[in-house]
Amino acid sequence: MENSVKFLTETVLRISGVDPRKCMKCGKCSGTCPNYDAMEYHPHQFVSMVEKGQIEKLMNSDSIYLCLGCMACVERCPRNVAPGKLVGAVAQLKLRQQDMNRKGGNDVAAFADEIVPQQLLMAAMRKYRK
Amino acid sequence: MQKIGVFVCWCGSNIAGTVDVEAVAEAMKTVPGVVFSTHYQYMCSAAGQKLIADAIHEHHLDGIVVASCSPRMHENTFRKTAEAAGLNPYMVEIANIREQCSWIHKDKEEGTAKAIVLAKAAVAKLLHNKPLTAGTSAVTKRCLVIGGGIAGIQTALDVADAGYEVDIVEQRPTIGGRMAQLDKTFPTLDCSACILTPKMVEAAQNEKINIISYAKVEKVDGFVGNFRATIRKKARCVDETKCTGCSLYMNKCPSKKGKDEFNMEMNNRPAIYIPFAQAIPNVAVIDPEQCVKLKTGKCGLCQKVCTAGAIDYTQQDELMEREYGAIVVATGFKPIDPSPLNEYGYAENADVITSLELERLMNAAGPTKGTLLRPSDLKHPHEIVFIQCVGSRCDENTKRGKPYCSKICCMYTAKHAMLIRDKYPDTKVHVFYIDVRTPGKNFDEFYRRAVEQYGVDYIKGMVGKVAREGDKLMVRGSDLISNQQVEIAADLVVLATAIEPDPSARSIGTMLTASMDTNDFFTEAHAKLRPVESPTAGIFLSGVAQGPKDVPETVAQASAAAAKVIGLLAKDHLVTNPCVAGSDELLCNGCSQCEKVCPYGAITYVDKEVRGPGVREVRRVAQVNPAVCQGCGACTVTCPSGAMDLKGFTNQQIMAEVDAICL
Amino acid sequence: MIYSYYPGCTLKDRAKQMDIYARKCADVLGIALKELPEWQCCGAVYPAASDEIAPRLSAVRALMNTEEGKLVTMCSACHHVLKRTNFDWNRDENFRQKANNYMKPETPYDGSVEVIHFLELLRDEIGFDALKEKVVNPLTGRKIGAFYGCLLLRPGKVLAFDDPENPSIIEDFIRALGAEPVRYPYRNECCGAYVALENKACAEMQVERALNSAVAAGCEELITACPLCMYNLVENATAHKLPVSYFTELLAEALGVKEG
Amino acid sequence: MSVNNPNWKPKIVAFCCNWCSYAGADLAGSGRMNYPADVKIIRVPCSCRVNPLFILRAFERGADGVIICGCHPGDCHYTSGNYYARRRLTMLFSLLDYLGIERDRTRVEWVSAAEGAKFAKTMNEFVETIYSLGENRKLSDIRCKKS
Repeated sequence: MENSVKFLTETVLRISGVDPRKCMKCGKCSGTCPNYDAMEYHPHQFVSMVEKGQIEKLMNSDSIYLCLGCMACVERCPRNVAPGKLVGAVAQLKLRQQDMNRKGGNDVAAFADEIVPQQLLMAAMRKYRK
Repeated sequence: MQKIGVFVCWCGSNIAGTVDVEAVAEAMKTVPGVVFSTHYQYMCSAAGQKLIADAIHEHHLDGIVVASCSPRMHENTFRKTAEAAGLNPYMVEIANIREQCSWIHKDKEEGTAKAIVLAKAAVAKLLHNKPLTAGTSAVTKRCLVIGGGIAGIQTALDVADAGYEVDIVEQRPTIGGRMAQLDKTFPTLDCSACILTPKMVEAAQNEKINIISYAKVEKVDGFVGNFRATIRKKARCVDETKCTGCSLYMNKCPSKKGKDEFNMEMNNRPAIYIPFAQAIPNVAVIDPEQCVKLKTGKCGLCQKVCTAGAIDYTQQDELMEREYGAIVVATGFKPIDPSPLNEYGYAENADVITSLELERLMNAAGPTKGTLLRPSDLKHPHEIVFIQCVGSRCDENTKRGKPYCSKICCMYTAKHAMLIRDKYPDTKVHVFYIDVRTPGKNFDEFYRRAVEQYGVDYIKGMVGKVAREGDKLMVRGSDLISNQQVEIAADLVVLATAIEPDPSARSIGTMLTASMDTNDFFTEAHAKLRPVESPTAGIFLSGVAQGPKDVPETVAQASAAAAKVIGLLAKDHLVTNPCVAGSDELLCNGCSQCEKVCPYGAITYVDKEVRGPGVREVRRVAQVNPAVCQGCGACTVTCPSGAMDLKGFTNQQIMAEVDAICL
Repeated sequence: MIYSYYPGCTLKDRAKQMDIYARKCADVLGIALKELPEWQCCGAVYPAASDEIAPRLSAVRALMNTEEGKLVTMCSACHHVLKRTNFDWNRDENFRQKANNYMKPETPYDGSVEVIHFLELLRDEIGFDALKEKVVNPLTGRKIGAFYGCLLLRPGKVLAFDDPENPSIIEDFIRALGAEPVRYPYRNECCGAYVALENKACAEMQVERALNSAVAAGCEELITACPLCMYNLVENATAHKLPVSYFTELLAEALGVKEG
Repeated sequence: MSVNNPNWKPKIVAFCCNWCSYAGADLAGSGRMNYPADVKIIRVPCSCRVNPLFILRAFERGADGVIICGCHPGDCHYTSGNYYARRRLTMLFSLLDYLGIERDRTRVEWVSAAEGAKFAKTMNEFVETIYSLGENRKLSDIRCKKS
């Protein structure tokens, strides 16, 4: 798979549908992000780093797995940028690289116990592996 | 055959950059009717105009086409040039090869080809032009100002000062507007009332100014110089001529549930009230929604205590018709309701307030008598968070607010922060901001004082959530400079809400046929060069009705609008637009269709002897009053017999343009 | 009234109660919930990339097999995925084409199905006033907080379920059952369930915030429409603990059909 | 969609009212918002000045598309002109449809003086539509065509 900055940036922009140029750098997304402290790169940084083409840095950060997918930043962004969609798109791009599964099917299955809801396992399957 | 001259303007590189002006001038030489064609760097310059005048003389031209910028820019310039050179000014046509050609196309070949077509269309039209003579109409020397805030007051004072009568129509019971609600003004920290109330008094005492309060304009007919307005003066149930403004009734009125609009509804008022101490007119008003007498018929206490006998429960709305030469729109603004942006919790927390509410909380005449107490428990707040840009600068697709910057928020927040730190030094003040915008005289210095002298904590970032926890408001936001998410336990949160045009503006705009932008701000005739006029002649713009402004800008614009009004009212006659409709009596079949569609009532039918080839009889035919016709052309299309036509835009002229474009 | 019904994977197992009580209540309310034949898991998460077609196919199949015009969902996540997929179907030509190419259905889905959540059915089709009439066991005196979470509300423009910043549907529901709804600021924030497996501490932090907010506002119990929230609010609660139940359980109690 | 002539460029006539749409077109220009040169604007005082005959004439003379722009409903400088235009043109368009001129070759759009971007966007869309429809042959007087 191609890995040029251009390819990665274009792919992220295409599959996320996000236009980072709309961002006015207000920081609302990072002000509202419930999991801010756990993330190495924060939602507003995803926007500016994608714009600058620093996708690989983001791909190699655990931040992409720490987004809760709650869309608070998407809903509240005053510029209709939707930073959360960028996080999701970068995570997706990472999965598409060879051998870049976060967890294998068996790892996810190991989480199964008497209480964990099926949909959480299903979600993990979707989020952590190709 | 007419002799037409074509003048192609380079407009520096504006046109010449994408249109080969030389080729256009050359191509036009072969067009039938054209006897002269040339190009020049700046046709609108003195030298350019001289070139045109000389050509008119030299080649005995009877019509000219100027291929240049939009006719909205320089049509008048070139008409005057032509007139000065002895040509009828309506024998001028403009081909718009700048705004509608060179500026939108990149390819020179394409631009040149299009410019030639546009110039040919203008020639084709011009071949059918007829010399037109403008008539005149009288000017009613009185001005209507809609809105009695600082903008309306200033315009009225200036117009009255020049000796003309002015009516101010204000929808609230008093003039004063938003400025009356402000505590202090930036960047000087003058007391707002102290500088506004003398102006209000001056307006009241000026014999040329007639204040019609608690009223609204219901209908406007007519045109520049000759407007007729219907004004509804709402029943205040108090005789303005008798009321002394004594306020004796205040404690007697049993109804106490009316919301005090002047104090942003933070406290209650009786059903009969005067909005504030310095109100003008200083006359009480009865709120029909709250008055026990008006609702049940039983009470009448205020009437009993009124020694002046001013209370009249039977008073009815009064309709008045007045004539005006000019109308000024000064309808002002209101802050948006931040409830839908409920991550700030405005809808459910009394201690999340808007900046205008804070003005009232800090004002000596406000609900807390000027002591800063938070609304929920009337305690002193010790930690206050200000949030900027609430509902401003939003992408329109988000539906989270306005796309524009509200302009005044940065400065009034600095003012609030500074005043609070000054009066209550133990109070911590934080300001979440995106950018601090201070382009104004002494503005940035003012903001820096708030930071450096008063220690206001400016945090670059936005707030994502305000959540009540016990008696604190937990404010979570980003601090982009330190790359942290911060949480502040605040006692009071103040939202710098966006401002939007007063809700009355939209219907007034429609009534006046004055165009508005998508945000309901009135559009100016030219963004740079005619900023206080509406494109609709005779309508002028004052204050925030045109766009967000602070007090000094509003006052400046209000005076500018007044200057324009005075310039209009000083004329005894106005030159009317000669491009009006006219009916060919021989063709008219007397059907009355045109009369029905005319929005101005300019068409009447008369019995008239019609003479023509083989015709001599009395017929019922349409007649257009050229002083009343505004030249829309509705009648021309509706006319089934083709008798009605519009001068300057005749069927023949437009068809000729169509042909020239399509062939 | 007959509605097509999509229970979803978790309602057949870990969140059985939500399904059982919903069916009981539907009987009382005179609604027939007709379970879709041979439905598959909705996919659990709406894909992050617009070019991911396959993860949305099972949702399209569910829509395609809906015969009643309206498809009722119970679980927040199914509601979310089905509604968004339906939205895409009606607006994204590319998605529609690719999905059709892949599935080769005899008659392609025409986009006409309306996905509604059971709460929307109660609000819009039955009406909370009418629901109130059916209550035999009013829950008087109980202070109940609604935990909306994220999937039910956002993105607001696509789901069009309620005002995403100021929702009221569950509070109105609670009021109709005779209990006192308690509004608290974190009712529309995320519970953190999606990271619960990977990073328990993060999930615990979100739960702590939500429960802290609910307790401070005076909630004595919470209800939810989401099996993920249910799991997380119970399993990852630390300092504060509150009883949490599915909204259908509360409904069944008020309608007097919880037992037996 | 028979485009025989590969060099074919559509001829598009845009009638714009003086107060809103013509000003909107000027704003698109001063904002340097591009749209194809195939569009040529004719200034009329109001959209209600557009006689159906002008549109028929345009098609007769070989136009491939005609667009009429006016003030938004309720914002007409002459109070009600755009309502008249809307009613008349609706009738005309159904007649054109009957005559075999595709419905998409004609369009009415409300563009205010502040909507430069909307003007450019509308024109871009319209030109694209006309390209996809190809050359108009209905109504056109072949004697008027340049070979």
